[in-house]
Amino acid sequence: MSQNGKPKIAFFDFTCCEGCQLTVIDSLQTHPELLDVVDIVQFREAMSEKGEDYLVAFIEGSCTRESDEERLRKIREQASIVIALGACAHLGGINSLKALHPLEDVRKYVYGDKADWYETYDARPIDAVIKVDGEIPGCPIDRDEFIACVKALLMGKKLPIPDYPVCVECKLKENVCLFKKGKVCLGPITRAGCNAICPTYGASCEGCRGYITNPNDDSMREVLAEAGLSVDEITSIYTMFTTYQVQQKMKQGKETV
Amino acid sequence: MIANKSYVTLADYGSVDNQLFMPVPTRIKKVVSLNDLNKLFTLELPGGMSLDHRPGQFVEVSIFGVGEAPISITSSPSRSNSQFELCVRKVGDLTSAFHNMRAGDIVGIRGPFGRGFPIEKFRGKDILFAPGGLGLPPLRSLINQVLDERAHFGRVIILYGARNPDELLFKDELKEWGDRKDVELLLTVDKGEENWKGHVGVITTLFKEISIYPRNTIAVTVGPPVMYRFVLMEFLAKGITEGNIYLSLERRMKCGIGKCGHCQINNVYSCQSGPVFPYSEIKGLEEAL
Amino acid sequence: MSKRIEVHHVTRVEGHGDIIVEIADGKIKECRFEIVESPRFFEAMLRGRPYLEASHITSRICGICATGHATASLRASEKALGVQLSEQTQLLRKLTFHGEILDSHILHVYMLVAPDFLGVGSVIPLAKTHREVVLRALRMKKLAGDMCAVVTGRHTHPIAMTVGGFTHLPKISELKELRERLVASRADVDATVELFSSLPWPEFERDTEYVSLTKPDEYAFIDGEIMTSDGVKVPVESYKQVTNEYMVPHSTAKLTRNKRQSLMVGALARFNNNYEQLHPRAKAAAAQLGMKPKVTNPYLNSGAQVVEIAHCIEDAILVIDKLINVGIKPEAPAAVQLKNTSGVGAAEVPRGMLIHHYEIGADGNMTGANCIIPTNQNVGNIQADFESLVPQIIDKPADAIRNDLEMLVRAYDPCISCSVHVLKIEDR
Amino acid sequence: MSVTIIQKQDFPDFVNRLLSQFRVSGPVEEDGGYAFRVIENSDDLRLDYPTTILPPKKFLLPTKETLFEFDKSGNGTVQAPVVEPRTVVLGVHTCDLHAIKLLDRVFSTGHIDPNYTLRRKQTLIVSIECLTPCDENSFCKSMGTLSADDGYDLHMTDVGNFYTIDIGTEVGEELLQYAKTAPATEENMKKLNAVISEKWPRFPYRLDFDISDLPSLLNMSMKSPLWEELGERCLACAACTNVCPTCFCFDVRDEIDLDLQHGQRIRKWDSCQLDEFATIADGHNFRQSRALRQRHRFMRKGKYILEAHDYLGCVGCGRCARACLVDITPVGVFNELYRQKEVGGQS
Ligand SMILES: Cc1cc2nc3c(=O)[nH]c(=O)nc-3n(C[C@H](O)[C@H](O)[C@H](O)COP(=O)(O)OP(=O)(O)OC[C@H]3O[C@@H](n4cnc5c(N)ncnc54)[C@H](O)[C@@H]3O)c2cc1C
Ligand code: SF4
Ligand code: SF4
Ligand code: SF4
Repeated sequence: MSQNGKPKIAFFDFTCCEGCQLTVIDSLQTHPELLDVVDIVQFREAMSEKGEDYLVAFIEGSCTRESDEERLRKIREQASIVIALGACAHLGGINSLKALHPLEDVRKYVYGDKADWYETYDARPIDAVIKVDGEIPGCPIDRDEFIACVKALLMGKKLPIPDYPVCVECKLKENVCLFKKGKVCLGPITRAGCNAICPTYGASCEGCRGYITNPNDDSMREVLAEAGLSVDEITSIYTMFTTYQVQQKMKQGKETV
Repeated sequence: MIANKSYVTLADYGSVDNQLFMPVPTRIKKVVSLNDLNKLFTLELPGGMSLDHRPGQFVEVSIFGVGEAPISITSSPSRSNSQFELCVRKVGDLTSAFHNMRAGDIVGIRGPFGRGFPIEKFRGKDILFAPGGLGLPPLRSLINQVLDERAHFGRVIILYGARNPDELLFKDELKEWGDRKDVELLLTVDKGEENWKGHVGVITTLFKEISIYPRNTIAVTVGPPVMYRFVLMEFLAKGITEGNIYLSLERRMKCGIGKCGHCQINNVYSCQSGPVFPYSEIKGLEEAL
Repeated sequence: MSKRIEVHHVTRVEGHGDIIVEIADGKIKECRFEIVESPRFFEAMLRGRPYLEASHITSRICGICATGHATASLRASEKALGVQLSEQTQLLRKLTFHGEILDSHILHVYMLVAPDFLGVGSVIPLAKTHREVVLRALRMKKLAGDMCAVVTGRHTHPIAMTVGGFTHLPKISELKELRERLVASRADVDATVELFSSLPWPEFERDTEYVSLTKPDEYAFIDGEIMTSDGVKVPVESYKQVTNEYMVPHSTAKLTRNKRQSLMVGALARFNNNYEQLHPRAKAAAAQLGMKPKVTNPYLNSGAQVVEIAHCIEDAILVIDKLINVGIKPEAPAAVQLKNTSGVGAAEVPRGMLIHHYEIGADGNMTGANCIIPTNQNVGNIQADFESLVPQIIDKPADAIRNDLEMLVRAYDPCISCSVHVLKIEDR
Repeated sequence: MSVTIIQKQDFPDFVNRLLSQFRVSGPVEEDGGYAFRVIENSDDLRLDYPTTILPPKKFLLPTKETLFEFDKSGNGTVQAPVVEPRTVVLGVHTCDLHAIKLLDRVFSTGHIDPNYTLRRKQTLIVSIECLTPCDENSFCKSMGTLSADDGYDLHMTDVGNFYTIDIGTEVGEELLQYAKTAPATEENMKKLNAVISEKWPRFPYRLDFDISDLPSLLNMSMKSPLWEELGERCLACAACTNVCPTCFCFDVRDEIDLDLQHGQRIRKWDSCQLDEFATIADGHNFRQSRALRQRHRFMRKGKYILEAHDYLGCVGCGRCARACLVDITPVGVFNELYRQKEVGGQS
């Protein structure tokens, strides 16, 4: 707590596009009063002041190199509550696509003979390195959901992240289902909370928010196959944001890709 | 009468109960911690309003901004009524927020809801109570009413089990009941502790310690879902008829008035028809136990 | 007299960069700007993915210029796949692009740059001392974001843009509402110009080679040819002639260079190269800011951004008028021809010229990719500015030097997370 | 009650005059589908629509609504919200009309639901006779909802150049003051009768048994192996219940402003197909498997709701069948249960 009684919060970024932090800034457009209820003590993207005493740490981005781990552990030590902000931190996200190729090959492709100048390993979600107390999913996060999460944190409640699929929100918006338009969609197994924004704008849900607790994976794959997708295409749609999870599952022998 | 494009409020329709979803602000008078997870709250309705509940009924407790949850009334109507007691176990958002409240704070109350125990049918009978764990608070209401009208009932037997000695609730009252000559109280814990000198074992192990006259016995149990099957078997084995066995079925609830669908057990809304049921009524329900 | 200035993770910029200057006995021993962002490897990740995913993947290069990356990405695929865009698609692309330029410039000048001048560490204290300024910035930014949202669903990681067109089209009523808000925002634009023309920009001049896209008929944002202030003009396909990307592992490495030791891209380069095509209201803004090409003070990159804010608001109104005039027609994305080919897409994103160069196999999967990011192109120029500026301010206290250098870096509005393949400048 | 007619050319004028007095909603086309929307202009209306994604139920039980507002400062006060203006819903199909009759019953049984009741009282329903099936998923004829005798304020039938209007209520009759009407002539009535009698054969029966046997069929089917099969296919996406005109389960939550003082208690649609629906705080889920949830859904449709409210819980609109990505449909399920019974496959 600050002297003024407002909880101190800090933002940190690792490997990511910083779009989620921008969304936080954007949330001020509709909720400028956010600044009246929390004390932001660190937010490198938007401010120079740095406070090392914070209660809640929002971490954006994946961990993609060993040298990030120490910094993460420091944050964990300081913060009472650590929240993964956005798909990169929550799932590994788009960064984990890298893991579909051998690491050496990836480095060589981009940096040629200078490949070993750059430290990197397969991207992983934050909770693969330190304990995380909550996750705000999405690529990027949803503005309103972020505000709702801040309120929940202020009240000591669980983060209000739904555990039902995107289809629920999509139906309530009365979108014509993409499958009826000859497209495909991961909405039936993806965790809602984005207000089905992708299907609403005519594009397939790509699963950026991760999956619901009990997705019917087999049935989903059959639906995709029936819609005309090849095995490779199904793999592709499943790996856009969740390569890390798919590979973890494979390691546990639960699934073949 | 076609009103113009004007806005209408509930007040324009006098006959509709527009208070149905609106909780009554109710002050917390006293908070007592029973153990790590359970607290006993004494509440008082405003303006001397009385709750008029039956044992076995519940209220919906609101904490604004957190939500609403069903909580059984643990005090007995035979004691004070504008004041009543709730025993709350801290398990989630609302119950945690409740635990953070102090005497003087306000919560919202709707209810009482549900059917409660048909105590008039119990008069003249022996009563066998078998609460498990957090099943005691809802049953305490009935037990105390029975004790308050002790002369109208036959034997009163209480078999109470909890996971460990710390989880036995209302220890003072247990002692009081245990000291009474007209109450047969048997306690057990699944796992003992150093200082525990009593019975160890699940609640069903207590049944062999008692003998009853089944035709004149009402059996009542409240506890976690897993317990019911076994306790029921004991009741039936003792020869108690299905219509004389009562239990309370906890379900998720969102309205308390038989609409939201969450508490439905097959075709029965447990918030309306229950949560207290005679076993004879639910034994045909696939989803009940 | 010795000083060492080290700024780790320069704040109020996108991504991670460090400044290191060491002065011993009045001489510069060390002076460098280095990028410490963890490398992203997007180009490698694109390989094997269906071409339709490319714009969704590459928008994740950068949260601020997501729409810019998506646009350059789509143009690369479209050129490779022989796609002809309808006029409606081009207009809608332009509209959402303007939204992004606005969003990014407003964020930059108000929230990242202005605090330097108003003597505070961030926009947060400003919200107390200059509430009206902050609310204006938020209001303008919301309008910019909504411009993107109406067309593509959201600004960060646009949804409805796809190869050949759109998967969702805005309603005329939505465009009309936007138009009204744009017209109303002129007052905010005027106030912005006024605010920034009153700021004391640091004095520092260094001429360099200004590089941007250019088009005969309009102030270029999407497509066009590459031109430089040193008289080069080449088609975008020949981008390598100008960008000359390479890696040299010593402290003054240059990242891109053409005629000179470094080059500059971004709002100031566009302003210098394409000034004539600015909307009259933008030119008026420039006059008020005291800017006329060729401007060689890099701090005034922020000034050029203010000029572009005025331009984009006006041009967006014109674009909307055209769309309303002909009406929005339902239209499926244009057809593609799959063959083994490559294509180069180019756009002027907020921070400068962006190139996506793709190879797409006959099966529709990506086989290769190269992305040239504006910030990469500018890093060499920032370094060159450092080398020229530090001797001029060498007598100032370390704090003041640090402040000047940080402000200089910030003026470039570097977007370091964009740096898909970071060029690390470091002594090894 | 006598029948009135409105010439089609006069209909837009009627709508536009209604628009000046009421909030008016009706079916409009959107992105190749149809939805009931509040309209601004009679041109938006598509009374010849096949079916909408969500039923008109949403005007009576909104997908999300405020039950009351609270203010925690001071002693804490609660205030019932102001509800929306009077609304005319145009073009309601008779299946949806039957569904509304059921909802009326549900929300007025036992505790009368104030919000539903208030909205219902403010809503005027102008239904329309269906002359061709919406598509191959409709099975209204099997469910007995292909026509309706009541439940509407006005009921229209498209008879070529004109609509005939049946007046259902006094309020409905008053609505007609905004329309240019004429009493139906004998000629008009003849045409109407012809249209109605021609329509019936166009609708197929799609259930293999009589609908009155459905409850007993379901009664015998609690342990059918079909439920497990459905559970394997079902995605638990809740599309089926979200589009259903007779589903009415809801969730109640609090929303609060950032000041943590003011907020609303809201209710929003919920679905028995979702994991959380019957899960309590300790994680115990009373309907853990998708199979049990599908069984619950169909039991409600064909049995539980009937037992509680005297109306079937399915009106044969076919929306759930259209929405389902794994082809779980009431017709398919009910016919399969019937087949299993016929071959004696019941335990
Ligand atoms: C008839 C009845 C009587 C009860 N009596 C008591 C009692 O005397 N003391 C006590 O501590 N608890 C009692 N419970 C359980 C209590 O309602 C839940 O523990 C409480 O709802 C959990 O809410 P939460 O917000 O803390 O947890 P969360 O997990 O955050 O719950 C979120 C919401 O889910 C619903 N929910 C979750 N669990 C339950 C549940 N078990 N029953 C119904 N709804 C649930 C509620 O609507 C709650 O608001 C009773 C439940 C029922 C049905
Ligand atoms: S478009 Fe996607 S999210 Fe929407 S209903 Fe269809 S499958 Fe579900
Ligand atoms: S629809 Fe899917 S991909 Fe789009 S934002 Fe939602 S979860 Fe992410
Ligand atoms: S169950 Fe299906 S067919 Fe029946 S009323 Fe509901 S949506 Fe319509």
